Amino acid sequence: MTTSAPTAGSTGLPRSGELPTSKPRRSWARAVRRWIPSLVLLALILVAWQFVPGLTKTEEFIFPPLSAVLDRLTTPETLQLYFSNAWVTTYEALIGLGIGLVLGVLTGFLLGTFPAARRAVYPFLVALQALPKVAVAPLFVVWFGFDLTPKVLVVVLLAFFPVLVNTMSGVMSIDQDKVDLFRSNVASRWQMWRHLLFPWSLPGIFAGLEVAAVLALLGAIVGEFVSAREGLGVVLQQQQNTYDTAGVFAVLIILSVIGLLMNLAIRLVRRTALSWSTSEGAEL
Amino acid sequence: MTTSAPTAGSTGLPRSGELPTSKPRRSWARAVRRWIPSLVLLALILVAWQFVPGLTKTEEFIFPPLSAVLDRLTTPETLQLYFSNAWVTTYEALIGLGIGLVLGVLTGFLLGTFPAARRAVYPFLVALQALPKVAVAPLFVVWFGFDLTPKVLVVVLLAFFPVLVNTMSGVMSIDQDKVDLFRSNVASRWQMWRHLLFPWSLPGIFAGLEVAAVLALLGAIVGEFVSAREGLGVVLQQQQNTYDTAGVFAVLIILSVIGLLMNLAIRLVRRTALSWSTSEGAEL
Amino acid sequence: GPDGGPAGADGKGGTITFGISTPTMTANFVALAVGKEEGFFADEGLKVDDVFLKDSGTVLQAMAGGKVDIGTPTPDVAFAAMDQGQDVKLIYNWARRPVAAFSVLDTSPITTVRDLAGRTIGVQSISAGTTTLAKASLTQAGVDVNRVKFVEVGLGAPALDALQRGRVDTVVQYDAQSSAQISAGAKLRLISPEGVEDLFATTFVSSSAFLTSNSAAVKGFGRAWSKASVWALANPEAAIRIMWKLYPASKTGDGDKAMQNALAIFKARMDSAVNVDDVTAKKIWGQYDESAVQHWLDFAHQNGITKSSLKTSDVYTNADVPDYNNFDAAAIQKAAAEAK
Amino acid sequence: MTAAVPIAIQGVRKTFSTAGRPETTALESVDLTVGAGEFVSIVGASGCGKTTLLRVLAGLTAPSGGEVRIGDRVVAAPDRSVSLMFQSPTLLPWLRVVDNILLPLKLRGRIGAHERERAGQLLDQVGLADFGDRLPRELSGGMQQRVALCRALIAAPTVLLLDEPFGALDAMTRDQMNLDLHRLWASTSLTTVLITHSISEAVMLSQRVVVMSPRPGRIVDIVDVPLPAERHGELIDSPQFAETAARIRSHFARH
Amino acid sequence: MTAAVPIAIQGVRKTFSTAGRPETTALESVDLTVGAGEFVSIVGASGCGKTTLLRVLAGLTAPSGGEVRIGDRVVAAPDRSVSLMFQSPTLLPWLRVVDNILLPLKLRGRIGAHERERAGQLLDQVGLADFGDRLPRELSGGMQQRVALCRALIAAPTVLLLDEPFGALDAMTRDQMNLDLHRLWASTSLTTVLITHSISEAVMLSQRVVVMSPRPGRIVDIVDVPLPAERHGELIDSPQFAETAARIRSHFARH
Ligand SMILES: Nc1ncnc2c1ncn2[C@@H]1O[C@H](COP(=O)(O)OP(=O)(O)OP(=O)(O)O)[C@@H](O)[C@H]1O
Ligand SMILES: Nc1ncnc2c1ncn2[C@@H]1O[C@H](COP(=O)(O)OP(=O)(O)OP(=O)(O)O)[C@@H](O)[C@H]1O
Ligand SMILES: [Mg+2]
Ligand SMILES: [Mg+2]
Repeated sequence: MTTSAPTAGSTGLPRSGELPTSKPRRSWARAVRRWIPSLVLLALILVAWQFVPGLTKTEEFIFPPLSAVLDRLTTPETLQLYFSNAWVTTYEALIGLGIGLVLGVLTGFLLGTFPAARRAVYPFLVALQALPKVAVAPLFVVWFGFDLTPKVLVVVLLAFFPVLVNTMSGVMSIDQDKVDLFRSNVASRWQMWRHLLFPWSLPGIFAGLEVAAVLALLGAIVGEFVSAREGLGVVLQQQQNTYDTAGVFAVLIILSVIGLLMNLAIRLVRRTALSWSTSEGAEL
Repeated sequence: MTTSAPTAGSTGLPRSGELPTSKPRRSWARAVRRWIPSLVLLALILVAWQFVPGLTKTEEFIFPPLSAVLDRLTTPETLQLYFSNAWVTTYEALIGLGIGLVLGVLTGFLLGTFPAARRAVYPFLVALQALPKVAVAPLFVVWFGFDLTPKVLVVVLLAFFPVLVNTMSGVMSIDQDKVDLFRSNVASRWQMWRHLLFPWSLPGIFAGLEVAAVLALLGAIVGEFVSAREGLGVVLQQQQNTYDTAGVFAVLIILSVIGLLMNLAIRLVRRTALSWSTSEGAEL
Repeated sequence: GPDGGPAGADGKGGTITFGISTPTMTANFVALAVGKEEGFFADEGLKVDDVFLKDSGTVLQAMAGGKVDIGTPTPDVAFAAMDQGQDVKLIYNWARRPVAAFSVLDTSPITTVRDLAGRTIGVQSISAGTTTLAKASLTQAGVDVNRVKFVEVGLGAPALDALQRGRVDTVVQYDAQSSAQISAGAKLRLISPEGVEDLFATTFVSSSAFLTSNSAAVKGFGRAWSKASVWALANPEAAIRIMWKLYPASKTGDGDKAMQNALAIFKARMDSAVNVDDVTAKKIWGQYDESAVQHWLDFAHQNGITKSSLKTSDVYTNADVPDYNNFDAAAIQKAAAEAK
Repeated sequence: MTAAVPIAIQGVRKTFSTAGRPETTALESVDLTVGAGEFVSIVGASGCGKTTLLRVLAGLTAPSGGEVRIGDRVVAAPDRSVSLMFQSPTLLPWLRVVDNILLPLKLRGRIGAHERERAGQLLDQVGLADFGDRLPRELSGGMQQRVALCRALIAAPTVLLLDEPFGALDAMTRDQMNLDLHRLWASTSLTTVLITHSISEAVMLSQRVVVMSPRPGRIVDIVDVPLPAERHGELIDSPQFAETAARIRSHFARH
Repeated sequence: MTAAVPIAIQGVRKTFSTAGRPETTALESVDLTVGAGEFVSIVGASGCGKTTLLRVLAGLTAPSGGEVRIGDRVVAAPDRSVSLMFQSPTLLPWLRVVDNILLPLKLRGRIGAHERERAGQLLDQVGLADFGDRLPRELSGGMQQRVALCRALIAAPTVLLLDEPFGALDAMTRDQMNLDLHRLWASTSLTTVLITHSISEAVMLSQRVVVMSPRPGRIVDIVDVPLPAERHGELIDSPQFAETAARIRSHFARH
């Protein structure tokens, strides 16, 4: 065998020590180059969106072309409406996500470290999760009125579980070696959580948080569907009721953008928090 | 310092080599003992459910006492109705979950191992996730009709993401050492997936699957809310429409039980698949 | 329709996909079950494939996508769709009166729409069709809408709870909802909206393309529906039992209670909207009143539901009404009375 | 400075059982006393139970039978006065080298400038003065092992348990660190148990050498080292050294 | 059996750079030729770049400069004819011992009864015949290292790269395995590079010993071993052995 694979690192996985050896290029130029595939794909999707409905003779109230939707998004008056309502929805989602995150991580640690507690409580949490939020949201309205609380509760219910499961799974996958290191130093349970299980589970917690973030948005919308004065869920229903499909798509785009921004924020925080890890540090 | 902590292993984490040294007890007796906390909690919840609504003078159509709900669950006629519809919903959820699992794992591997693909595609998947399923489900009806397809699609959309994120996060947290072992053996990408990344990511995939399973149930219900002839979503709405709150709660209980059973099945499979890992092997 | 529609090119026979704008079967649509069970659709050579959809918008979108042939939206959404350029025509006037009303507790001092001045009104959402109707009715009664407070209370239990706890003075909701609440034990009184009595509600629509290519099927469908309605009116209990048989999920609760519930919903709709005097008197099923259509169009335009001004002649047709009514009502009533 | 404490091991047994396989007896009735402030080495074939014994001493593994006392405390759980250096470095990948070293102190309370200085001194002693702000994955195998040693030393324990601390070091560095360890031990009242595969290291450093033998793991000999308390490189050429080493080696040959 | 291949290392440099820190020069212009079928050992202080060099040879790390040829192939990626044993055992925790050993064969195609038998033989040779169906976490440190050695040997490579293969073994087991390795090498046309911290092991096994020195990592001496091709335990007492070892040791003393 005298030939070898033509390119090194062709597995696509990071090669140890393969950090760039040349002088760092201007970082904005690199960032732009990194995002080219994404932008190209975006352009393709947008072009398809503009022309495919026309070519397939899909009517505008079924699937409006991009231009019709952009029209909504550029009319100052509707834009103003979207913005103020988007803020309401985002606010609900963020508060609920925050509560869900804290609850999920704490419960994850508790259930991950106390097997008896896990056996006692986890089945009920699963059962609670299996309840359709659309069906329980009305109950929240009855109990907590028409304000922020019921929407935030729906968000918490949805956002909590992925964080919990991922934290628990992280905690339970800890190396025996590392636990022994802490045990031999007579670490308190809190120290074990704070200095071992938390950094160890962080990649999992971030994965859970990414899932939780999109669910938080869905939760806020579902909560608003049941009863609300403002929020994108209200706008969405309004536009569905008036058969304004282009408007519905405009709201969907705004929701996507909010979801993306939340995801971006999470990934930025993660990049800092997990900078010690090669694979995470190299990418965004 | 001449005193020491009174109990060994008080951290609650598994102690290496702490496998039972006495002869194994009859395993059903042990299983029963392990589940006692759970059963006690269940009993408490049920008792509270029976008496709290009466004590707080909550009306039955808002929060029925347990007995009213049990009544529904024991009437042969309604039970028959619940069962046949539960099967429809479970069927939709399982098919969608299966598709979502396969898609999620494959996409997770692809995006986890090709950074360029990840940058190009992942933002769009996040954007897609941020769309409220309740708002896009009607589109699926227009495109795919009234049968199984649109419901399964909603389920797939919801179940796919947690699996994807967890698989990706697992793949990206792989040890450099282990990757090098495979690289030095010139493993193909497929072999790397199959023999390294898959077993390595399995704990994460299972965590994603647990989240996906409950979301799959929610997805089936949401799909049925938009258009369906049968399924628990239909029964639920029917009962909401007629203020049969006891019936609504009966359906919620059935959904919880289905969710629990799916979760139990997942955890059983996991216990076998991850038997090599101490912390997973020890618990259910 | 182009796909999923009737097969017979001659227009006789085939399958009609019937899109219903409520997510589940209710006693409102008991005629559908009767028509199937008693063979009224089969008599026309039709097979009806019924689909229950989330709301009127979904029905119309499904129709635009060729998945539904005949649908049952509320007129506001149908007009909005026409306004957007969708090919929709009203073909069978079913609920001829508004089916929404103000529900108040029976102990409430409010007895007329006028009494609502300065009160708090619970609505499903600000953009719901019922809200628009309520505003129109308030305006007609001389109440300043700006002096009324609207609160979003959602549908169902939260709405009733808000009413009972006094968070709102009244709730605007559909007949099916209020009658279900009454059946569930709530002590409610209904106040019909004034000045808008001719704003008909749930109505049957199709596309003019479908009407042209499947004229016979549409005529047959309308006739079968009329026959089934007559049958159901003659023997509601038997009709409801047929519904339970064909749609088992629609029977909620046990025996007597379930029948009471279903009858209440059926009667509410039939008494207030479908079986109104002119139908029984003149036995004309499905006919639109030109002036009512005009009223609706004006109303829709004023409330921003439509942007362009639609012409009455473009939005509805009475062309098939004679066919809808071309049957022996007495024979059907007799058959119904004999059914168990 | 606290007083040195003795270790008493009485009839310690340890078996590992895994479903579907015969039990492994890692330790069978081990009896051993380590005097207060004594330096004892353990040698023995790979897999004979050395690590298991050390873990029992550290309170990390409960024995299946028998008892260990450190001072007048019956070992049932880890104790802060006992420091264990594991066989593999076990550094936390998210902490820089200096923070890995400071971890035991962090777990004991606050870390001040004085403690940071002490960590710097230790790093300097093991030849890693420039590497304090590196991440573990940037270190070579031997460097990681030295960091783990610093971590075991930083909390100034009264009992030090070392599991092959110098296995990944070159001869030169190893000799240097042997001397450093000896000096540390001699200058404090530190009861030390060292596992090593180097017989000469065992003889050079310890007052007694325990020889273990596998399947089941047990003590087959305890050899007194007849060398003066003060050790230095030249002693390796003394006849006593050769004799002691030979006696220990004989147990390996027999096995 | 395939013919032995030579290794040619020309001007290999390797620097590691991490944002915000000065570059680490792990290797600076390393030149070395290993003849076809030769056995070369590398010794050097901890952190001098031995592992880095071995990784470059294995095609796992791209050099920052220079070139490595194995036979007439320029090394740009790993190759199946080259087998590398890592410094840490790196066993897959979910595979039983025997499956860990068989992994390289699994990655090369099918595994039959013959291959399983071969794995059994290897396990037997390293004294772990009874441990084939254990999981890695049930093994001691030295046992894991032996399993890793078996895994490196199973695919019958033409180039064998060993990174401190015997570091965790007791003297006795180590001698035994040294002999086994020598016999394997002698009986096949295997070009072997061994990293070790034991100077006597280096002298005993190899035809040449490469001495490296740190910061920056470079070759400071290449020592020919003037011993007969056939090696056995007694050679350790020969004057050539002592001389060679002394020359190598002198580099450590100087550093
Ligand atoms: N967690 C465990 N489960 C099962 N068996 C174990 C476990 N830990 C150790 N053993 C077994 O106990 C025996 C002793 O292991 P131990 O690690 O104490 O050996 P050692 O003397 O430290 O060996 P080495 O020098 O190779 O490190 C071995 O046979 C090993 O297989
Ligand atoms: N991934 C890496 N990132 C940064 N620096 C590294 C990396 N790998 C190795 N180094 C540095 O390169 C130098 C050489 O390391 P290498 O692992 O080759 O040493 P070694 O000779 O094998 O040492 P040992 O005998 O301790 O294993 C060290 O200074 C180390 O810190
Ligand atoms: Mg050991
Ligand atoms: Mg090395």
